[in-house]
Amino acid sequence: MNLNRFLCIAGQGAARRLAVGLLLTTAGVLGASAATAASKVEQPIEFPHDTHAGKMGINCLYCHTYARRSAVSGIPPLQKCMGCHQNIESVKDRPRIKQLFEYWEKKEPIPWKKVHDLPEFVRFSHERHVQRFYFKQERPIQEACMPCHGDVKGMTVAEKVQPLSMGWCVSCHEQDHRIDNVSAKTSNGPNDCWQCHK
Amino acid sequence: MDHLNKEKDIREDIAWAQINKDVLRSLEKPRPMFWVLFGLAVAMFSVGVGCEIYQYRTGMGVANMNNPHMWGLYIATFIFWIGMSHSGTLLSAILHIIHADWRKPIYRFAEAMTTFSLMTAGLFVMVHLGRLWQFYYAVPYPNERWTWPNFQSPLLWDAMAIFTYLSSSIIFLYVGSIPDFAICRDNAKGWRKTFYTVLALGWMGTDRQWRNFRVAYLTVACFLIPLAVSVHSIVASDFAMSQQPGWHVTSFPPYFVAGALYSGCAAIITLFIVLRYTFRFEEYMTMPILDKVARLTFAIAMVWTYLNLIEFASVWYGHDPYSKDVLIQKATGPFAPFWWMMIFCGSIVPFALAVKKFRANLTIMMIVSLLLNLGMWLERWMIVAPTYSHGYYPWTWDHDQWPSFVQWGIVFGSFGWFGLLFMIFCKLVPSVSMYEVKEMVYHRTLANKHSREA
Amino acid sequence: MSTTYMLRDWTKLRETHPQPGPAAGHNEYKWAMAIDLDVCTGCNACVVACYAENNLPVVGKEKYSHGQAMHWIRIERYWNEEDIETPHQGAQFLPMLCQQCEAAPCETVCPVGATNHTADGLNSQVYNRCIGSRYCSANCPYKVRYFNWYNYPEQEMVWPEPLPMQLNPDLTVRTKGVMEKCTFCVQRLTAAKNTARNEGRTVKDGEVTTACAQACPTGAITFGNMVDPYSQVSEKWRRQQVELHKDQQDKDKNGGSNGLRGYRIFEELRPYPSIMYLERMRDTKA
Amino acid sequence: MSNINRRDFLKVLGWSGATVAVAGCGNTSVESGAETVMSYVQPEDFVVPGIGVYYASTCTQCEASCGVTGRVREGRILKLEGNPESAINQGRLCGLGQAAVQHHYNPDRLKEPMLRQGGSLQATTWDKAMALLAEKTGNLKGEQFALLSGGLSGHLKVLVQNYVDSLGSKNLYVYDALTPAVNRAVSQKLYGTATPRFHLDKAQVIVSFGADFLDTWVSPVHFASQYAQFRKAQQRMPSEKARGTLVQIEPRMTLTGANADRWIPIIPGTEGILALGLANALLKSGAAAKNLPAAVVSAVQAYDKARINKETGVSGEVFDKLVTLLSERSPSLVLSGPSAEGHAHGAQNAAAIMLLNVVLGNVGRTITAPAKLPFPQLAAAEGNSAALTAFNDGLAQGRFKTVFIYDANPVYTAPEFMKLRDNLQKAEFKVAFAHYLDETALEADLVLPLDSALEDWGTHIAAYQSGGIELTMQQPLMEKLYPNGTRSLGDVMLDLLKQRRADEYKGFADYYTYLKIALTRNKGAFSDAPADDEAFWNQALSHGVLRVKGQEQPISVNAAALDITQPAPTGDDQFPFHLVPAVRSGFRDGRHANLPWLQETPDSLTTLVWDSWVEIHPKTAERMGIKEGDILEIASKNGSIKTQAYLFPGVQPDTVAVPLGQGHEALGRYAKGVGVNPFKLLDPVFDQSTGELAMHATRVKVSKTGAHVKVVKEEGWSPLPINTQQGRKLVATIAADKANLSKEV
Repeated sequence: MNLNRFLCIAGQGAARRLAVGLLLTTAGVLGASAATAASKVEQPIEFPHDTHAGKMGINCLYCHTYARRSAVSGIPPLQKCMGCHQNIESVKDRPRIKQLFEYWEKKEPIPWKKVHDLPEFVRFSHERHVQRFYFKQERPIQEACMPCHGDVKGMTVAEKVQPLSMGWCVSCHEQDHRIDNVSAKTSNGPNDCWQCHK
Repeated sequence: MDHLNKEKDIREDIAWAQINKDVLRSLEKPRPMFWVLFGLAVAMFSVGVGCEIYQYRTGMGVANMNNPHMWGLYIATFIFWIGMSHSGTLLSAILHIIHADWRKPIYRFAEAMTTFSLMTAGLFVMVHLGRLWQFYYAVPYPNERWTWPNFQSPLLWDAMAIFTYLSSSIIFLYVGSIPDFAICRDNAKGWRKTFYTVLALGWMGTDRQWRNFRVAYLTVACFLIPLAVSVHSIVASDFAMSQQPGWHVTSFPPYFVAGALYSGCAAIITLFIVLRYTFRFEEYMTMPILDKVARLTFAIAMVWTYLNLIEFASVWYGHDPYSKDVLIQKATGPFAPFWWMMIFCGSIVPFALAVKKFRANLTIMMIVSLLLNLGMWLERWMIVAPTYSHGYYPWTWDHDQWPSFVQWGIVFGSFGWFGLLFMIFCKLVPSVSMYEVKEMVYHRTLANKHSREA
Repeated sequence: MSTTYMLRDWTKLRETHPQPGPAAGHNEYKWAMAIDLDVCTGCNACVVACYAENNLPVVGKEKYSHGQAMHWIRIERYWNEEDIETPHQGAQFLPMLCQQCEAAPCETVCPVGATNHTADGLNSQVYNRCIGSRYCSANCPYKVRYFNWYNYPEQEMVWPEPLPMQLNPDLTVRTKGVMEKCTFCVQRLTAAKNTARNEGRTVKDGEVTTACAQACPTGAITFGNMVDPYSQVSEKWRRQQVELHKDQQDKDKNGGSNGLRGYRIFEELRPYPSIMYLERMRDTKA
Repeated sequence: MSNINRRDFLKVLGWSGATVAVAGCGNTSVESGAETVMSYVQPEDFVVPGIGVYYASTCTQCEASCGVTGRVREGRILKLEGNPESAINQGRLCGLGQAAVQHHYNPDRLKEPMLRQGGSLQATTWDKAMALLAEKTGNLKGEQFALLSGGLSGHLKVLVQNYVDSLGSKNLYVYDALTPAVNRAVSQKLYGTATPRFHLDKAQVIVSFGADFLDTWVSPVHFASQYAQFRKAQQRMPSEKARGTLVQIEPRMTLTGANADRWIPIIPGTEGILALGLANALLKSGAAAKNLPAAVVSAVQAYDKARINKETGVSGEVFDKLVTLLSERSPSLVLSGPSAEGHAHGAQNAAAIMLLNVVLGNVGRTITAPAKLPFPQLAAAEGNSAALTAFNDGLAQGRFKTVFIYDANPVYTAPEFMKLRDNLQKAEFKVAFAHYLDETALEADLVLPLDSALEDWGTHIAAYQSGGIELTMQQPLMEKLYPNGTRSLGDVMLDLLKQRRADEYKGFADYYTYLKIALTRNKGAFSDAPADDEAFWNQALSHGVLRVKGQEQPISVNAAALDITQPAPTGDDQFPFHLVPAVRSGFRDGRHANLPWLQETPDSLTTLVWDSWVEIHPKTAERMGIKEGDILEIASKNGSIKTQAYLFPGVQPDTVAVPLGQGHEALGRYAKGVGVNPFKLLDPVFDQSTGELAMHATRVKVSKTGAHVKVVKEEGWSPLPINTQQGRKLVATIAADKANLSKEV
C-alpha cells in the first residue's frame, strides 16, 4: 500500500507509468495502453469550443444539457444549434455554419465522433459528478469539468487530455473532496467495484 | 553387524574412472529407440496442446464441466503432479540431512523429476483458468489499476508456494550437479564442451570450492524441506479451507503430504527401473537400493492408509451429516468403482512391497509402482469429483457428469510433456551423480576397513 | 479495490459480524430480502424477469443437458418424502438465488478479489476482474454462481439479430470464462441511489426493487433496505425474530415451537445469508 | 402528441452491437473517435439519453389483457413490466407477458408480404397484396368468404366485424383452442352471466375441479394476486381471520394443484359425480336448500359415499374431510375447470360442480355479476373450438372460396381427425395475417405480416373483468422494426373497408386516428375523463387504462336450468389410459413456442426444458417397467406420438399427461422440431350441449419403443424415485394452525 502511495506521489500519467514500468514490464505495458496521449479527432464539423465556451463564455450545460440529469452528457440536438444560429446573420455564410444548415435541412443528425469514450463495462455518471462539483460545491462550471475534459476553452474540437483509465479514476476517488461549499465536511469517491463496473 | 552379510548397496572395488565412463556413456549419442520414444512423447504432448487450444478458443464448456462440477480432472491431475514432485526433495534433501548415503546414486533423477513435475503442475493451474489470458491478475505487482490479488485465497498461496518451490528446487538440482558438469566438461567435445563449461561455472574441485559447495548444498537442502511440506499442505488447504462437505477436513494437509511422498516414491521406483534398464546402471542402481526404496515406500503407504482411515473415521463419527453423505456416496455412488480401485491400489497393492521375493523382482516392482501411481491419481480425482456431485445442495446434485475428451486429452498430454522434459534431461545431465557415488564408494571402503580392523 | 481500500474494507467488512448498520460498515444501506414460500406459486415469472433484466443468455437444449444453464434465479420443486405415492400436499417450491451472504464463502477464496463485499452488504461480482478459477462456485453452499462456459454472444442461437436490441445497456453481456450471479439488480440500486443522493436523501422504501420482486404475481418477494428500521423487509425480519448476525436464532434455541415462520437456509454454515424465507403452510384439516 | 411526433422520439438512437458491452474483453483503453454518437434532431424534452422512459400498453399474450409498461431507452423497448394502474394485474406480470419483447425482436418474424407463385411463397409488396385482396373479394358472394380469427375485442373487433359484414358474409369464426367455453355456457345458464366475478380473496375455502387459476385459467395474474390475499390471513378483514384453504381435484396436478393444501387425484370425467356426492352430503348435513329445485335435491340423493369411492376413486376419508371443511367454513368458492369440462358430458360436470356454489350459498358472496358494458360491440368475443369445427365443415363442403385467417394456427391446433390441412386446400384463396411463417401460413396463398404487439395500436376489453370494466390501451413502444414490411391489422382492415365502403371510412387516415376519434367521441362513457380531447387522449395513453362507467347488476341463480345427469363411467380395454393434454402457461396453444426464454424456462412441475414428455405415475411406470427417459409411444384412435417418459407422482395412475405447445413443423428456429404435438391425438368427442371439442376425453395406449434418452431437466439427480429435499431444511413446511400469523406483516 505504501508502494501505492509512492506511485500516487510519483503522480499521474508518464511519471507513474515510468515508475511502474521499472517495477514490472507488464505493468508498464498496461499503464501505457491505459493512458493514451491527447489525440485530435476528425469531426464532421470542426466545432470551435474555444469560440462558444471561451469567447462567448457559454455554460457547458447549456449545450451538453443532459449532463446534470443523466449518466451521459449528451451531444446537443441539431435543434439546439439552430436555436441560436438561425438568428445570427453575421456568421451565416461561414463554411461550418453552412454545413450545419445542410444537416438541418436534411433533418438528419450530425455523426459526431466520440472523443471521451469509456469502455462499455464502465458505469460512469456525469449526473453525479456535475451535481457534486458544480451544484453542491458551486464552482464555476469550467472548473467542474476540467479535471476530466481539460481546458476546453482552449480547444476547437474537444481533445482527450486525461487517460480515463481505472487507476486515474481511483487516484481521484481516493482523495477527500468537500461535500459542498458551506460545510467543511469532506468525503472521498465511492470505492465499491460495482460503483463503476457493470 | 547384519549389514555385512547382506548384499552390498554398491561394489567398493569399483574404479572412479569406471564410474565416469559408465555414467558419461548415458550422455552419448542416443540410440534410435530413444528417438522413437521421444517422438511418442512429442505426439502425446501435442494431443494435449491441441485440446488446450480448442478449449482456449471455444471456452471451458468443451471440457464438459458444469454447475456443480466446477473443477474437473485438471485440479485432480494438478495435485497429482505436485505430489510427484515430493520424491526428489525426500530423497535428496531429507535423506541427505539424515545421512542415508544409499540415496546417492538415485537422487539426481529424482530431483529432476521434482522440477519437471512441478512445471507440469504449473501448467494445469493455467489450463484450469477460464480466462487464461488474464492470469496475471493473480500476480501481486503494482500496476496502473492499483489493484492487488486477494491474499486470503488459498489459490494465491498455491501459486506463490509452487513458484517458490519450483525455483528453489531448480537451484537445488543445479547446484547439486555442478561438480558433475565439470566432469562432463572435461570429457566433452564440440558444442557440448561450451555448454558444460558455462554450466560448470569454472569448477576446479579446489578445497575452497568444495567447502563452499557443501555449505550451499546443505543450506538449500534445509530450505527445501519445509517448502516441500508447506507446498502440499497449501494445496491441501485449497480444499480444507473451503467449506464443502468432504473437503473441510483438518487432517487434509498431513494426508496430502503423505500422499505426495507416497506417489513420489512410487514414481521413483518406476523411473529407477527404467533408467537401470536403459542405461545399464546395474552397477549403481543396485537391487539393495531398490529394496530400500521399496521398503520406504511401503512405510509411507501405511502412513497414508492410516491417515486415510483417520479421515473416514473423523467424518463417520463427526457431527456433519453432509460429509458423511458424501463419504457414503463415494463408496456406493457412481464413483464407487474408482473409489474402491483407489483403496485397492493405495492400501492393498503396497503389501506386495512387504514381500522380499517381490522386491527382488523388477517386473513385479514395475507393475506395482505403476499401480500405486494409478491409485494416487485416482485418490486425487476422488477428492475433487464426488464432493461436487453430491455437495450441500441436493437440487444441483449431478451424478452423470463425465469429463470430456478435452479433459482426458490434456491429462494424457501432460504425461507426454513430462516424458519429453525427462528424456531431454537424461541426455544432457548425468542422471547418476558421479561425485557422490564416488564419495559413497570411498566411505563404504573406509567403513569396511575399520570394521575389518576392529 | 486499491490496497488502501482492500485493507480497510477487510477489517471493516469481514471481522465484525454483520449487524445491519454502521457496525458492519453498512453506512446507509443493507439490501436484503424476505421470500414468503406460502404464497410463492412456482410460476417462474421471476425467472423470466431476470432473463429480461440481466441479459442472461439462453443456452439451448444441448448445453442445458450438460447443466450449463445460466438462470440467476431458479425455481426448485421438491416432493414431500412422506407421501411419495401421491403428493396430497402438493409440491414444494423454492426460489433460489444468490443469498448475498454477509460472510460469503465465495469472497474469501477468489484469488483476484473479483468478488467482494460492498458497503451496501451486497456480494459483488466484477466480471472484468474475474479470471475464471471457479473457486467461488466451488465454495458456494447454494451453488447459485453461474460460469460462462462459452462465449454466448457468439453462439448463433443465443442472440441472433435483432434480439440483441432487447439487451439492457445498464449492464454488460458477459464473455466466456467469467463467473456471474444474481446481483440484486445492482444497476437499479445504483440508479436509485444516485437519484437519492442528488436530492440529498437516502433511497425510500419501495422506491427501488429487483426485477424478480417486481414481477412476482403474488408479491411473495419483499426487497428492501435493512438499515432503515421502518422498511417492509426489516419489519418482516423483526416480526419473525430472525437476526442477520446470528448463526442460530434465539427463537429456534428451545425446539422453536413458537409458530414463527422465518428461517434462513444453511444458517448453521455461518454465511449469514441476506435472504429470509418464510415457511410454507399447509392446512392439515383439508 | 401527434402520431408523427411519436415516431420521432421512438426513433432508435445509434444502435450498434457495441451499445451493449461484452465485459472483460480486456480492452481497458478505448480509442477516441472510434464510435460515433448520434443525437436527436428535435428531441422531446422528456426523452433523455441514458434514462429509461416508461410507456403504458396492453399485454396481448393471452386473453387476460393485463396492463403493461414498457421500458424504452434510446428508442429501444427493453423490458415489459406490469402496469400498476391496471386493476387486472396491479403492476405484476407473468413470464409469458414479459416474453412479449421476444415476439417483437424475434429473428423469425415475417419481414415482408409473401405470395404463392408456382407452388412456393415469394416475397411481394403490400400494394400488390392489397390490390389482390380487392380483386379476390371484389365479386364474391357473402357465403363464399370466411374469416377465422383468434379472440377479438375492442375496436379491432368492430373493424373486423364490419368488414365481414361489408362482404355480406356471416362467416366470422372466432376460434380459441383453450377458452373455457363450456364453463361460460353453463355460467350463463346458472348465473345469467357468462363471466361472473370470482372473489378468491373473500373465500375461506376454495375447491377447484381442475381450474388452474394460478397458471393458465382465464386471468392468472389477477387470480394470483387474489390468491395471495386469500393466503395471507393478516391482510383479510378482521371478521375472517383464517388463512384460506385450497383444495384441488383433478386427474393431473396443475400448478394450482401443486399449491393446494389438499390435492385430490380423480378419475377423469367423474368430477360431476363427486360434486353431486358433495352436494348430497352437504344437504344431509343441513346446508340450506333454498333456491334449489326439488328435482335437483332428489336427483343428488343417488350419490352416496360408497358410489363416490367406487366411481371416482376418491377415498371415503378424504371425502368426509372435504364435506366437513365445506360445511364448517364459509363463504367458500367452487370452481369448475377444463379437466372437468373437457368431456362429452362436460356441461353436466360443470353444472354439477357449480351447483355446489348454490348449495353452499356462495352466489352473491364470492361470486358476483360483472358490471354492464355500455357498448357491447366492443365486448370481447372469446373464441371457442366449436367455431373451428364449423369453419372446418365449411371448408370440407367447399363452401368457401376466399378465407382469411388471423391470430390462429388451425393447421397446428386442429386434431388429426378434422383433416383441416386437406380441407384448407379446397378454398381457392387463403390469406394468413401472421407474425411468423407458421404451419397455417405455409398453407396460405397470401401471407401478410403484421406489426408486433409492441408496434401496434389497439384497445382491449378483457372478457373477465375483475372489478369495474377496464378498457386497456395498446400503443407502440418503439418504431417499427420493418417499417415497410409489416402493417397493423387495424390499418389493413380500414383499407379493406375503404375498398367496400369508401364514403363511410374516408374520415379515418389510419387506425391510429380511427381509435383516437372513436374514443374521444364517446369519452363521456369513461369515468374521470378530462373535457379536452387532447388531454383525455394523452391521459388515456399515459395511464394505459380507461375505466368504463358500467352499472353494477345483481347476480341471479337459476338452478333449474342445469342439466346434472351423470353418465356411468366407461372403461376401454384397448386404450386403457386417459390422456390429459396439459396446458403450459408459457406456450398456451403453441403460439409462443418460438420464444427462447419460454423454451428455456423449466416447466414448473416437471422442470423439463426444450422438449415434450409424457407424465406417468411412478407406480404405473414400475408396473410397465418404464424408466425416466424411455421413449414411449402414445397411441390414440387417431394417431400416435413418441416422446420421453417422465415419472410424475402428480398424475392419476390410469392417466398420462402430455404438455401442449410443442411439436411444431414450422413457426421458427426455436420451436421447429422440438417435441411433439398432442393436439393431433385428440378423439372426435364433443360436449353434447355446446359442441366444444372435449379435450380431456381422449383414450390412449402406452407402449415402450425401446429407445432411451437423457431427460433434459432442471431438477437435480436424486437417489429416490422422485426429487426430495434429502433431509436438508430448504423448504420448511408448518401446519397452518401451528403458525403464529398474528405478528406478521
